[in-house]
Amino acid sequence: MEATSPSVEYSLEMLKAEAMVTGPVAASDYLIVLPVLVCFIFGAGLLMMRKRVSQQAYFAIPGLVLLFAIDVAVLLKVAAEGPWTMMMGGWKPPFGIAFTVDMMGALFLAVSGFVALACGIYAVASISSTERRYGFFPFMFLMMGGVSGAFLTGDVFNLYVWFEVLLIGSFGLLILGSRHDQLDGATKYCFLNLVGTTLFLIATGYLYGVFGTLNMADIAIKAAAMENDSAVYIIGVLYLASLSLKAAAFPLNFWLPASYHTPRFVVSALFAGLLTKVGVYALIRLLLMLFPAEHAGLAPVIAWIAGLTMMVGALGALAQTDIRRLLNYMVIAGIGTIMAGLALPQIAEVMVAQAGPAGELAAAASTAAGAMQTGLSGSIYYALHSIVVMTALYLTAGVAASLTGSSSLAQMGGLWRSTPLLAALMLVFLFAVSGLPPFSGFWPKVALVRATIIADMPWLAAAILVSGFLMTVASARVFALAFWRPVPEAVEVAGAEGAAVPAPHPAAPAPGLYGPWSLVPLLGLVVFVFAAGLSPEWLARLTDVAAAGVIDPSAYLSSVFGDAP
Amino acid sequence: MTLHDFAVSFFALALTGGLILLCIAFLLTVVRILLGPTLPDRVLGLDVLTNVAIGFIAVIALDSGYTLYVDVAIGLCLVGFLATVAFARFILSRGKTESAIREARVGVDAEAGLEGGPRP
Amino acid sequence: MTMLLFNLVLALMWVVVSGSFTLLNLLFGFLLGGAALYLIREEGNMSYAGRARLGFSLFLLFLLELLKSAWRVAVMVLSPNMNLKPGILAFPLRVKSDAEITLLANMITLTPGTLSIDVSEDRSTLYIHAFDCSDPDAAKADIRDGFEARILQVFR
Amino acid sequence: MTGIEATNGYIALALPFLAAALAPLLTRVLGQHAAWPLALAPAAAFFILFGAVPGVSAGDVFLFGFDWIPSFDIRFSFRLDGLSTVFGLLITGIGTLIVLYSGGYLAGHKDQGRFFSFIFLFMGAMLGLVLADDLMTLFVYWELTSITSFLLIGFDHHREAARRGAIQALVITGGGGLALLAGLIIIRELTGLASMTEVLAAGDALRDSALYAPILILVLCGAFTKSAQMPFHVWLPNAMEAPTPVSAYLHSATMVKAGIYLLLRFHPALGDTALWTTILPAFGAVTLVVGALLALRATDIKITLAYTTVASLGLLVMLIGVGTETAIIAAVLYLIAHSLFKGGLFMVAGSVDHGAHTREIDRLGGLGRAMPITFAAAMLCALSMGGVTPFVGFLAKEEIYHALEYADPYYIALMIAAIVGNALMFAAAFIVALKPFVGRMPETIDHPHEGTSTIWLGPLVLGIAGLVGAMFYTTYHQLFSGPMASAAVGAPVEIGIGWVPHLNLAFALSMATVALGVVIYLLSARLRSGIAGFLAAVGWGPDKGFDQAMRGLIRGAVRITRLLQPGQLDQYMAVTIAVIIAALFGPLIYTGGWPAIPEFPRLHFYEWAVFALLLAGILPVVLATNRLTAILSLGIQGFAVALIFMLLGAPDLSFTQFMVETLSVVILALAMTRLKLSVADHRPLRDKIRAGVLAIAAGSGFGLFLLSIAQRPFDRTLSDFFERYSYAIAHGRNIVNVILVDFRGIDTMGEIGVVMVTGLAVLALIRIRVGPKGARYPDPLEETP
Amino acid sequence: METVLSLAVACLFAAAVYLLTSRRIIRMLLGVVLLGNAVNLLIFTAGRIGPSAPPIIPGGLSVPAGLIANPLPQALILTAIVISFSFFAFLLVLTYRTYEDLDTDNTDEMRLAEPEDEGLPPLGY
Amino acid sequence: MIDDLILILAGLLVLAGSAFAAIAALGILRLPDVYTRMHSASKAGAVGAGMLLLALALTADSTPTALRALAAVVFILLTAPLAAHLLAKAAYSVGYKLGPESVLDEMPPPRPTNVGTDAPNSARNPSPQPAIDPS
Amino acid sequence: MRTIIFRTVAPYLTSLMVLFSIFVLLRGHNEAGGGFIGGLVAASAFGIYGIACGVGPVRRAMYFHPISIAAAGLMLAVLSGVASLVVSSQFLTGLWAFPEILGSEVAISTPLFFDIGVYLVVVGAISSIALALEERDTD
Ligand code: NA
Ligand code: NA
Repeated sequence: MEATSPSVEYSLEMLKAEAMVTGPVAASDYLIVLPVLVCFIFGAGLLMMRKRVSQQAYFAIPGLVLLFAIDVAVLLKVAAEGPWTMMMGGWKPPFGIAFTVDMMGALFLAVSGFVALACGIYAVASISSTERRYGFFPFMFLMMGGVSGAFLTGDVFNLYVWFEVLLIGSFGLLILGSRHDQLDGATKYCFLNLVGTTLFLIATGYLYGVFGTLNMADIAIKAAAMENDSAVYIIGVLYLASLSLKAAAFPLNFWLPASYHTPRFVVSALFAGLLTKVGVYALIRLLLMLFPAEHAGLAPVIAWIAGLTMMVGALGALAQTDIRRLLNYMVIAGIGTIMAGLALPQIAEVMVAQAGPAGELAAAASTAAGAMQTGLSGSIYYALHSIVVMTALYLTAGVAASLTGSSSLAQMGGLWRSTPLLAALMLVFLFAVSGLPPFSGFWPKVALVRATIIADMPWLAAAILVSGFLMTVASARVFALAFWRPVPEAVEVAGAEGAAVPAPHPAAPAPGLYGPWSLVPLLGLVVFVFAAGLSPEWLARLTDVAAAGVIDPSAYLSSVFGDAP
Repeated sequence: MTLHDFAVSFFALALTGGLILLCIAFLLTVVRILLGPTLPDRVLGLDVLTNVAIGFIAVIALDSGYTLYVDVAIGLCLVGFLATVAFARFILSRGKTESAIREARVGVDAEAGLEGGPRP
Repeated sequence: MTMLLFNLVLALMWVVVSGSFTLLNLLFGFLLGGAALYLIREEGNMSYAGRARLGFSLFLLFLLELLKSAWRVAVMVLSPNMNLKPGILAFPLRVKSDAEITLLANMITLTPGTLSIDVSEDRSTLYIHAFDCSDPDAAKADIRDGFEARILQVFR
Repeated sequence: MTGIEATNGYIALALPFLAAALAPLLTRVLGQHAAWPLALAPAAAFFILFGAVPGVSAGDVFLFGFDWIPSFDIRFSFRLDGLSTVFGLLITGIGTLIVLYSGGYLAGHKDQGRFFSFIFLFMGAMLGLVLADDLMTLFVYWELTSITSFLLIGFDHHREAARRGAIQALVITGGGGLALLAGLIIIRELTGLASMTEVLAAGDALRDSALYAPILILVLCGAFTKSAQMPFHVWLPNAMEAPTPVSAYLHSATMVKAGIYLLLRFHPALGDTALWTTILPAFGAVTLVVGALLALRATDIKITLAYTTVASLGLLVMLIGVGTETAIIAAVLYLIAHSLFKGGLFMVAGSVDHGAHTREIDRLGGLGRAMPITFAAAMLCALSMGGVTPFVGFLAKEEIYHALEYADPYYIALMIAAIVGNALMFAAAFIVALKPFVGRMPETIDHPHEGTSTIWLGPLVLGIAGLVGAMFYTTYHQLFSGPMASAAVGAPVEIGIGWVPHLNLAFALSMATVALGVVIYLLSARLRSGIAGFLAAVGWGPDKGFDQAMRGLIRGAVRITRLLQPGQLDQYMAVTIAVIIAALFGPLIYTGGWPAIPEFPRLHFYEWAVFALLLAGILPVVLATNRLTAILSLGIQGFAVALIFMLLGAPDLSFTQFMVETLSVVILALAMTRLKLSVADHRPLRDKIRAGVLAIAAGSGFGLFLLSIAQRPFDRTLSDFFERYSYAIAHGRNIVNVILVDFRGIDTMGEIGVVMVTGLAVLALIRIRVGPKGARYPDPLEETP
Repeated sequence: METVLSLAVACLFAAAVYLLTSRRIIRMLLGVVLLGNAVNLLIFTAGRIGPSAPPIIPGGLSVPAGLIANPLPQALILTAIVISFSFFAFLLVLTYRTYEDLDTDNTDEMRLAEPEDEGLPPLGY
Repeated sequence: MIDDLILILAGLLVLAGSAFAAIAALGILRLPDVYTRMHSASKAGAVGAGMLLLALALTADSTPTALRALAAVVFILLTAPLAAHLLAKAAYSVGYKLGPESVLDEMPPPRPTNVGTDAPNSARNPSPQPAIDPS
Repeated sequence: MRTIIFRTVAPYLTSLMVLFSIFVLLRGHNEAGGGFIGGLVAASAFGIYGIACGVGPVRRAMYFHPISIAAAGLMLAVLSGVASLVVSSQFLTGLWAFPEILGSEVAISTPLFFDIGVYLVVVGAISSIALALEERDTD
């Protein structure tokens, strides 16, 4: 250890003025790192007290409440003041790592905090003491740290790091319990996701090789100056591939149906809500915001991905016997719907190209921009909705499975009679996930259909509607079979072929989950579903701002570089 | 030629010679690792490879003048030892030689220890 | 007491290795050494004096034998037809303490043509692999009169 | 409307929902008598709407609403004109009676409160649907009716038939709804028309648009599914699984009329084109005749009524399709009449079921004495349905024949359909309303009895309404049918038709219809077996088709899903890699970003040697059949990489790489200590070829792109910055370390988070075991002091 | 140097892919290690190979004496190495446990999460 | 002058060390069985690396670096015999045979250890090479 | 591994290696090394100790559960970043103090604590893995 001291105070100050962000930082600016810090501190703290299993919840739940409160505070601050940036370590951009939060990030952040809280409360009753001892809450906090970091960071490599944090956290949650099907599912999940994340890192490596920088705002500026560069295009495609995998978009969606039904319900719920959406978030952030020109070229590809993903998800949902596996596919269908909104910006180019001379050009461009914005806003809205609803569905299904001792549609039943409240909640969530009004999934779907029609992609609009239709069918079947139908006595086997009757799913939580620990979070989630369905304006306005911030990132950029970059 | 010149050029020559010898050493150890035939043979090969790498680092440090590479060498000493210990432990706990495993394989077929020896 | 001394040795090594010869650094090294030794507090059973001598008098012997040994190996490996008569000797031990046995075994390993394989459970026999087992009794005698004797001298 | 009136409008819209919320509570407290206070809600809504009638009949249009989702340009807005107001009156008026009827009908049912809730929700949805102005507001209510009818049809959920009916209704009407949504959105985005008011004001805008045909077809999909046109009608009879009040409500006044409402609503904007006058009458006529025949075939009086509803809807669609002023007037008259008599008849059927405990027509008879009031109500409704004067049904039928009396093959065909359909419906009406009450009472019927006042009140009121409406036809036309028809035509119309028959062609046709109807009534038993025989011979129908379609859909979905999700990791991985390869080469080929051919590299011999070492490590890892060779070779290539790092000036990296690589090999070997891996570990040649192709493609793709990037100029600003300030500000000489702990410290923070979680996850993996094995590995924490 | 490194990266990627597409998890694990190395070398090369002086500021100076190797990729790789090592350790133990419990290292035989003999979902209502 | 001599000495050490390293490598390639190869690895290998580190210590630009190089040498010398011992012990107790040219084995045959869980006893080598003369 | 020779040497080897690891940690800011490498060295040391003397002594030697050590390290790293809140600067801003202790100037800084946190995390997590695996092996 070498003792060093600055020889001349004054020159050090000068250097600091050159290299560092000067001026004091308001305590409220710290909000931007607090989500990550709270997760890490609580995660580490809970790990240090992991022996005291029974007391963990008393720390974990307040921690999650705090996290959610901070997330909401971030959202409010962004709504009031616009995007803001904190430079980690005080180094000037683009040299240090920037944490930049804009409306899109803040929205995702707040909703993720919301579902995490719901899952945390739910977990109190559904997670055994062994699983708590082996780190349920720390895993969850670290995963949430990764999720929050991903939503907040303004640095591509740092985004990779947060991806890894959330991924390893999810690994931990996934294997907790070590049942055999869990191990199998985890194997597939882990290897495939590892490949996906590695691809992200590869793309980032290339990106660094091209731009020499990792700061998103810096990249956005540099990329705008070098349009039609083949390397940038390839990097964009690589990001698309890797994030499609993260988002479980077709044809890289295998890992999700192979694994999401194997851990505890509450874990599935958390995953279903958050993990894929982080991929979508990153896709929007990287492809749409940083490489708009490249994205425009890729939009047709994304449209195909979106359409096929929706179909695969909806058909997959119809094909399942087990309610959890059915929900797996609903997650995928939701991702497809979200991606539909990312397939739009191409028309800016197309329409400008097709539009006639001068006068029409501006009008066409503004229509196109309108479609982009509507579509993207719809996508973000839908993503938020999907986070909440998918979480809610898994949680509700968890209670249902614990009451009936099975998660197989062939064996569940009688819940509408025995637990009408639960059944009603399930019904609301099922209709919401199918995109029926007046629930949260409807408005973004309308926005997406509108945008695709403006963009002259009727087949994509049709895909959205048809997948919604298939989801409605699947939902109605779930409800009729698992909730309306009386408990099958000697499980009547449906169909001439004679469906196999699987044994009760061992992951089904013990009976007795139906109580305040499960209903309180469900009621909280249903409030969102109604609020975003009946009175969607508050959210629509926010997602509109979020979409506008992606399409025209000048506010984002100036929050990083100051007004004159 | 002054002593200094001689020293410098001899040193440079020694470095080149040393590097050549070390490269040969790399090659030979790799051959042993690949040939086996037994697990201890391979482990031994890895042990020698570690030593050769330590030497290589030292020579490169001398060649480039970045003597701080010695730290890398120290690290390699540590893990090299660890590796050998761990493999010895592995051999011990596996409790079988390759030929034993092959014999068992003839009888039982499906199950055996971590496979051994080179294939015919 | 033993530990204190070893701790001091560690502190000195710290100062040497970290290259900062200040009182503070020595103190720091002592603290760190103490901490590192605390980790292995269950194992301290060597005698104080033994270690002191072990540290200084046998080390050179080691080096010398090692060089000879390496040379012998080199010559053998480079000789066109290696005339080997290898085998394993059972060497009855006179030294008894852990430290002595360990030292002897390691020295034997580093001496020409021999390599310690194991100590029997009852600590009475050291099994040695030797390049030249044409006359096992002579080989054993060499060891008994050479290294083992010297170790016994140093330690007792 | 002024502010107060808008408030009233909102109140009317909200009342059903309020009642829905209160229903369970009230029912718990008051039991079946809760119907009375609850009925006040629709009644109040009725009177509020009635307050608008004078203005509306004078041609006023009341609009109210607010910006609902300004971000999406969506309003929550409503329009009270002739069409919507009269519809609203029917919904709330009949709704009031239905609520009362339900009170008696489901008396003592343990879920009566829930039932009330659902029916009020449905009522609210229906009311909103007809009053909505903004297209999206309309659609929201539209889908709400689908959802609530799903709940209502599935109310007796313990029966599979009820569940099937519910799903069928949801699937068909929900599917149509999505088409409608598409249509509405196209209208919205194509023409910018956001509300009904704008659509109606836009004249020919939609008819002239390039997308007229798609719009029309999409809207028709919505309307036809909801209004049960062939072949989408199947859900309607199956919806009879719902309790009778639901049937009465859904199939008289409301849900099924939603499609008719939509057609009438859009008629001024979309109608009177060749497409319109072809599609609608065609579907309508077929539906009319087939529906009526099926009605005759049914033995369950509720089913009979359901099919007559189908037939009536066909008639309405046909008339709207014809689209002349008279035809629209006829449609409107028939619509109102139908709402009254069909609602009444359904309630009668329920009463009969309630009193005689069966709905099978063959087992019914002679109930007239025991249930006189019901009988009277039934006759009132049946006469109206049969088109006998002086009932509103007569006015409708006269006007229908007026509308079709043109000597033109088109009209003649429709006329024949109308006559046949009407005659069949006439017969059906009396089968339901007359047959159970007259003749000999079968012995199976035990103690038939009149229901409570709530039960007979509804049909009676509706029957009398049908009579009163015709008697005071001027007022009737002025207040109700006139404004409604005007709105549907798009221009003020006068309706003159009265209950006094005039001797003209229409009357003659009416008489012929009645005569034919009587004949059919008398021959009904024979006809029934005839139709049944025919259907049995065909052996297939859309209803069966629905099941087949559902099964086919599920089977197809299973097949596709199994194909796409085979459950094998190697296939998943291969596809993933293939996608990555495509992602590399696609744009590389597309944009031509190939690297320039590099010159031969000049390296020191020992650098070559290290690269050779790398290769010597990689090859056996890939090719060795012996796993241990592979693992140790892994160590070799790891050492080589570490040496490369060292040669290129990265001591920290080299250091870490050595440690990590060795540790990897070590723990790999340690963990494999216990694995009794199967010996037969060869890769089939096909696998090898597949893997080899993927490997070469992926490797060359990554390598080429890397080379092309490395050939570009590089911006070293970041590193220059780090070099400059690493020591000066961050007090560190090892720039890499300063980057790790200071410049990019938060990366490292995340990274150690990963490391920590890994430790924990491994612990969890190793310690938690399922089954008895777990007992062998107690938690070490118990042992630690 | 970049050319050779690109070639090395290509070889590492090819080997990694070859192993990752195997049915044997152990092989896949080896592939994961190779993949990690490939990526590390890739990032290193993407940061360009300049002078081979280590990025350490000599004592007495406050900035490097001459040109030095690009430190940023090194830091990034260090982070990546640590992470990929962690993942490797996790996957290894996962494999080990999987093998213990499922008695196979062949992914084709691991059909618990997605069983092969699944029947059709209920076709009724 | 002294520096030059030190440089020459370092050069010699480099040559000798590299040669020892190469010989160690050659040794493990040429020698007949694992036990004889261990001699080569533990002696020549350790000495080779040690000499090269010594050369580094001689020419290092700072004392701490030189001392660290020496520390590395000490560490190697400390661990090399240990490593050889552990490997030899493990190999022998598991039953790896001496090479056919061996003339003596006074060590008792390895008893089945319980470490390797389910190694069937039949699969173990009951005794070392029968060809050995048990003098 | 039950061998007198190894068991005799291993403890001292371990403490030497731990010492070296701390050295690597502390001087990483100026020369090759740092928290991660230091942590790996220390974890290797505990690994050797564990192989030589069994898992029990290692666990007792570490006193705290390794995972708790890792958690404490993470906590330390995070808190050393939060320290900058106190002086109203951006998160993770390095704070330096150069107090004079016993005549020599010592650099104490938040990056140092951060690196110590890294060290502890690595030691804890890797040892935990190694011990868990080793425990399974020896039963
Ligand atoms: Na790091
Ligand atoms: Na470092």
